[in-house]
Amino acid sequence: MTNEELKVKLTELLPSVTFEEGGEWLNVVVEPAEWLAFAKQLKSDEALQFDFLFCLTCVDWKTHLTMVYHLRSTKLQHAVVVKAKLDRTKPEIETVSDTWRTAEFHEREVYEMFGVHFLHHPDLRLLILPAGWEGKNPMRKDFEDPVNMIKL
Amino acid sequence: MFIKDYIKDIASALKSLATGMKMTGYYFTHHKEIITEQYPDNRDTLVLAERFKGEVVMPHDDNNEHACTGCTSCELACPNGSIKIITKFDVDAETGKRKKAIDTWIYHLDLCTMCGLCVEACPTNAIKMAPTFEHSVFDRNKLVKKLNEDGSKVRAGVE
Amino acid sequence: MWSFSEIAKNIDLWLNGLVGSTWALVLEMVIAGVAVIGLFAALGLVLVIMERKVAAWIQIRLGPNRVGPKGMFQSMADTVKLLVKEGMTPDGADRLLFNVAPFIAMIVAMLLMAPIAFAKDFQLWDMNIGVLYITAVSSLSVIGILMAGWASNNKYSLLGAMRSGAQIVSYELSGGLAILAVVVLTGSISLTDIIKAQENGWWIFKGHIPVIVAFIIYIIAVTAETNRAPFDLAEAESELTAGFHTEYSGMKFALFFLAEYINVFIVCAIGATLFFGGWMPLHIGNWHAFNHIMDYIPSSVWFFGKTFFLIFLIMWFRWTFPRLRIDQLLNLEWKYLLPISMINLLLVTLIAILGWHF
Amino acid sequence: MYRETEIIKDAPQFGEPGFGDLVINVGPQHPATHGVLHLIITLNGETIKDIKPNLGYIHRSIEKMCESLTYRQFIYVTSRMDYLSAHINNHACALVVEKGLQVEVPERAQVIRVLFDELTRIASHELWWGAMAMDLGAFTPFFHSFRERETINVIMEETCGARLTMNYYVPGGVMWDLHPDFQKRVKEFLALYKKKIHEYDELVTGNIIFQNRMKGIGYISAEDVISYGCTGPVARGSGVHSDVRKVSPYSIYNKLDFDEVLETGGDSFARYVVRIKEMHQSIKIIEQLIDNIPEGDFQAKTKAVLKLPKGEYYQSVETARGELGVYIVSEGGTTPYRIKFRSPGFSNLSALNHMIKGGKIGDLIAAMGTLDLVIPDIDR
Amino acid sequence: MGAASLIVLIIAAVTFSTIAILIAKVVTESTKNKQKGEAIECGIPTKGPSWIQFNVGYYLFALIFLIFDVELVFLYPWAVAVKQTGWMALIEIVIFFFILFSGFLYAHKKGALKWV
Repeated sequence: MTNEELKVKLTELLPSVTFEEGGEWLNVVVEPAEWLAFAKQLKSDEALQFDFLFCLTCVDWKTHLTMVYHLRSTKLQHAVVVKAKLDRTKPEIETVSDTWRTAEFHEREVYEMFGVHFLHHPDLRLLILPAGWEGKNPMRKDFEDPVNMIKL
Repeated sequence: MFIKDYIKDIASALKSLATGMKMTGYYFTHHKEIITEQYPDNRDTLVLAERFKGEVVMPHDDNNEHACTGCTSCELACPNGSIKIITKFDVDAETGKRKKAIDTWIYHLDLCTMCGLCVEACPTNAIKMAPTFEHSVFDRNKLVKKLNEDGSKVRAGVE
Repeated sequence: MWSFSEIAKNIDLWLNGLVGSTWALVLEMVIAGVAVIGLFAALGLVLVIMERKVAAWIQIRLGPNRVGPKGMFQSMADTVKLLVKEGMTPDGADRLLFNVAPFIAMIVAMLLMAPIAFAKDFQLWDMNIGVLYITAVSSLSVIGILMAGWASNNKYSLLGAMRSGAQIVSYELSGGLAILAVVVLTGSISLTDIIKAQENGWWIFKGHIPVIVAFIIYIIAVTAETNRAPFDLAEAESELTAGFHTEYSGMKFALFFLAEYINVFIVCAIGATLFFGGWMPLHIGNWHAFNHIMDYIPSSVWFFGKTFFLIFLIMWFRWTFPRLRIDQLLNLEWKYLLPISMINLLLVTLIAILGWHF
Repeated sequence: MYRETEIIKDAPQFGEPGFGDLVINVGPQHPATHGVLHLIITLNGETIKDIKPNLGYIHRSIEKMCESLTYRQFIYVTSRMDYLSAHINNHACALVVEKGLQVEVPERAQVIRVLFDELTRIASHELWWGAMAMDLGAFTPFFHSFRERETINVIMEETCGARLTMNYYVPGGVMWDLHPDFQKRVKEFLALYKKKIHEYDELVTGNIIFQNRMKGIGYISAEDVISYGCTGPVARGSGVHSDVRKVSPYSIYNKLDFDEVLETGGDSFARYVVRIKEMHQSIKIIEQLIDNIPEGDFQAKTKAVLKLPKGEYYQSVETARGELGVYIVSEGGTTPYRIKFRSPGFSNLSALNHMIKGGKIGDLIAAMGTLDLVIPDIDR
Repeated sequence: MGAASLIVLIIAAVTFSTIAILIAKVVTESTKNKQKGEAIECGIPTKGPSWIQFNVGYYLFALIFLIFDVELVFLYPWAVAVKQTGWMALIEIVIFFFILFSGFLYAHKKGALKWV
């Protein structure tokens, strides 16, 4: 499907989505509360079949956080980028780890790096950082590392 | 035929094992195939590629002159801050103008990742990568080097 | 002609003349003990350097080449290194068993030396049940490993010990049945008789295909029994770091290491005795001239030559094959080697009864 | 009286859940993890009940570092991620910067890049082959594979000036022109490779022990591969069409004649075969290009200071381990605002538990070998 | 030298090992700290006891081995006497192996030889 067709289709699925310009793929912005249901539809819908979550990350915009999901269909070869704006002080979003299993690890990474809480995640623990890092989120823009080699 | 398959299995298994042993046996008896180098012994004959990025050096000519003007573009290009250039102001004897010049070119070999961006960035080709690799020392401070030699100055004609 | 038995006899005579017969016996015992310790140490040194060189040449590299000419004294340097390393005992370990285990491994390896004929008329104890003795004592080696693994209080060691327990006892069977093939042909379980029976040709040549099959089974079984790759599951470097001797360091580790190599030597010596005639030179039927020339080579050279050939074979296996998995290892024994060796034994019996062997 | 009995009392008794379970740490200092991966394994006898990976022992926060590096500098940090395919990582970064700047890369540079990418792929698979055989207990293949790999390293050293972290690609092309001996050396390598390739089959592939260790081990179905986000040989071993060079071709891959290797076994052996065949495909690509390197510039003219226009850029390439994606959010400055590396090893590792559960320790080692994990790639 | 050689060998083994360990003790410096005493588990402190009731899989083989090994011992006298006994020995051993083998097949069918 081309981006235009996707736009029509996605609006059909969820009327509240908005679209963002930029990038080669279609950027869809959804409300965090609607995300889980929308994700399930994205995967199961016959015309969409986004079965491959190839990138899951978060961007800290200083005022808010944005979850970014890159989805591709291995059968239909089209891709879409789904974004969800989160509150910076209490970021929470539903997990999609049972829809796309790869999200389990990626969400754990985002959890420790950005402090986003994934609701109903099966095993939300620190994956990369050592114990005792809870609460400090290194990838946020305001995080200062006391030992910074580069600044000498 | 259970028994037939059984024997066939054993025969093919033994054959596959024998093939492997034949190959290792070949190498056991053919010492000409040995490819290892005896490193400290072959130091004299060891040839490194001329592009090998071992460390940053600043070539000086016979008059103890180099081509570095102290423009700090290498310092800016370095991704991890392993170059530090301290500049001073030279007073030109003839015109009396104050001119920015290089004082010390400090190179942190311990931080360098040998990416070669500083050499790329240098407008006067004052620095280059040298094909050396035996950098190990007991004292980490020895890896912080001053590249411009004492009393050296900028080669005439380099701006 | 120069031979070990002559030397032994002369020493015996000289000692008997010098001191009384009782003291002579005691002194002889001391000499024997020292000689065996010397052999032990020498074998350890030689086998380690041999293994490293074989590995290196197979892996297209030079191997140790710094200590001594062509690196031949490398194993001495290794010994010194192991000697000056600190031997540690983990806090949680069962100290008694932990310290006793290397001794058990050494004693078992040492005891197996008794019936081996190193040269013509030169063996410590010419017992009439040599083969039975060997099968009996060699199965003790698993106790040392189990002890070490259990006492370490380390999970890797425990797994390694358990694996070797299942493995060694299993391969005991087909190894024993392979040995029986030669016993059936000879009609005796005395090693001296077995060697004597090979005067006009070694069993591997005389006994048709069944003996060759028995030899292959024997060599597979002993590779497994001595925990050598591809059956080194008790150590399994990439799985259990170092298996049952993970916690051992310094000299206690060295003793396990030494015992392993001595065990390899012994099983190869027994293999050489059973299938290749031990010290017996290569004799072919009644080619008297040829046999006579062969007799000029000292018997100890024959013995060590054959043994080291078999050791090389085992090393060759190690550096060629990947490791088996535990269930495959046991499958190999119980589904392939055991039934085959049982049928093979029947065939050997048939040959022995019909007198088809040469 | 006996300490053992006291301790055993604390352990779960017969009938209780967890009876006979051992919790074992494999890693961070373990011969089979090839680096500092830490797996917490629950074992019952030899059977694996659960695997919990614990990462971060070599985490350098490359993504955060890149936020303070310019677009010329950040490329070379990625050499240290998946150090075995350093060139391909650099390629991804160069491509994404070029996409943002809309620079046309000269054809010579593109050919040089593809040549080095494929050489890197062979070198990486070469090392994987040796290391995997070593995991299975055969030490010799490691040294044999290094013989061929060494030849590639010499080629790299001559042209790029380094053997592992080459730092050769720049936005707009490559840093220097090829070394004059390059073509000769590559042809020598091809000749050596053709002469020695049969040894791989003799020593490992055909070996009965090896086949038994690999076949049917670590099975993962095509659906699970997609769900777990596995890419590269892991996905292709289960028959999933996932080669980025074919799915969304970059550089000059759409003009080249090569096949995507697909196996349907889904087990360790299928992944093994995929990688072996991929080496042949890489050889095929190199053979096509080595005599047809076009003349011209090796670098496009770019500004001294690169500034990516505001927006989001994503580029994925096929490394030796799978799909590496570089996602850049630019605010228009000289440094990326946010950068994310979608590394293949991270997703592949997440499927490990699914693959191995119920297997034995030996299976874990075999399957981990065929996942070809490079820990800095997972940790970043 | 006879049976005395066994005692000599045992003494030799014990002396050799003891001397080696003693020399090592004398020439090495030993320091003790808490980490040194920990069990080696890839650098991570071990969790849970390692002395537990272990999976039965390993022991099953030991049990079956025990049966077979006893039979193996019975075979030794038979093997020595084969040549004198002649055909009777073969017939006898075929019967013996038949019984043993059916036992083996039974164990196999029951899954005792399958790894658990």
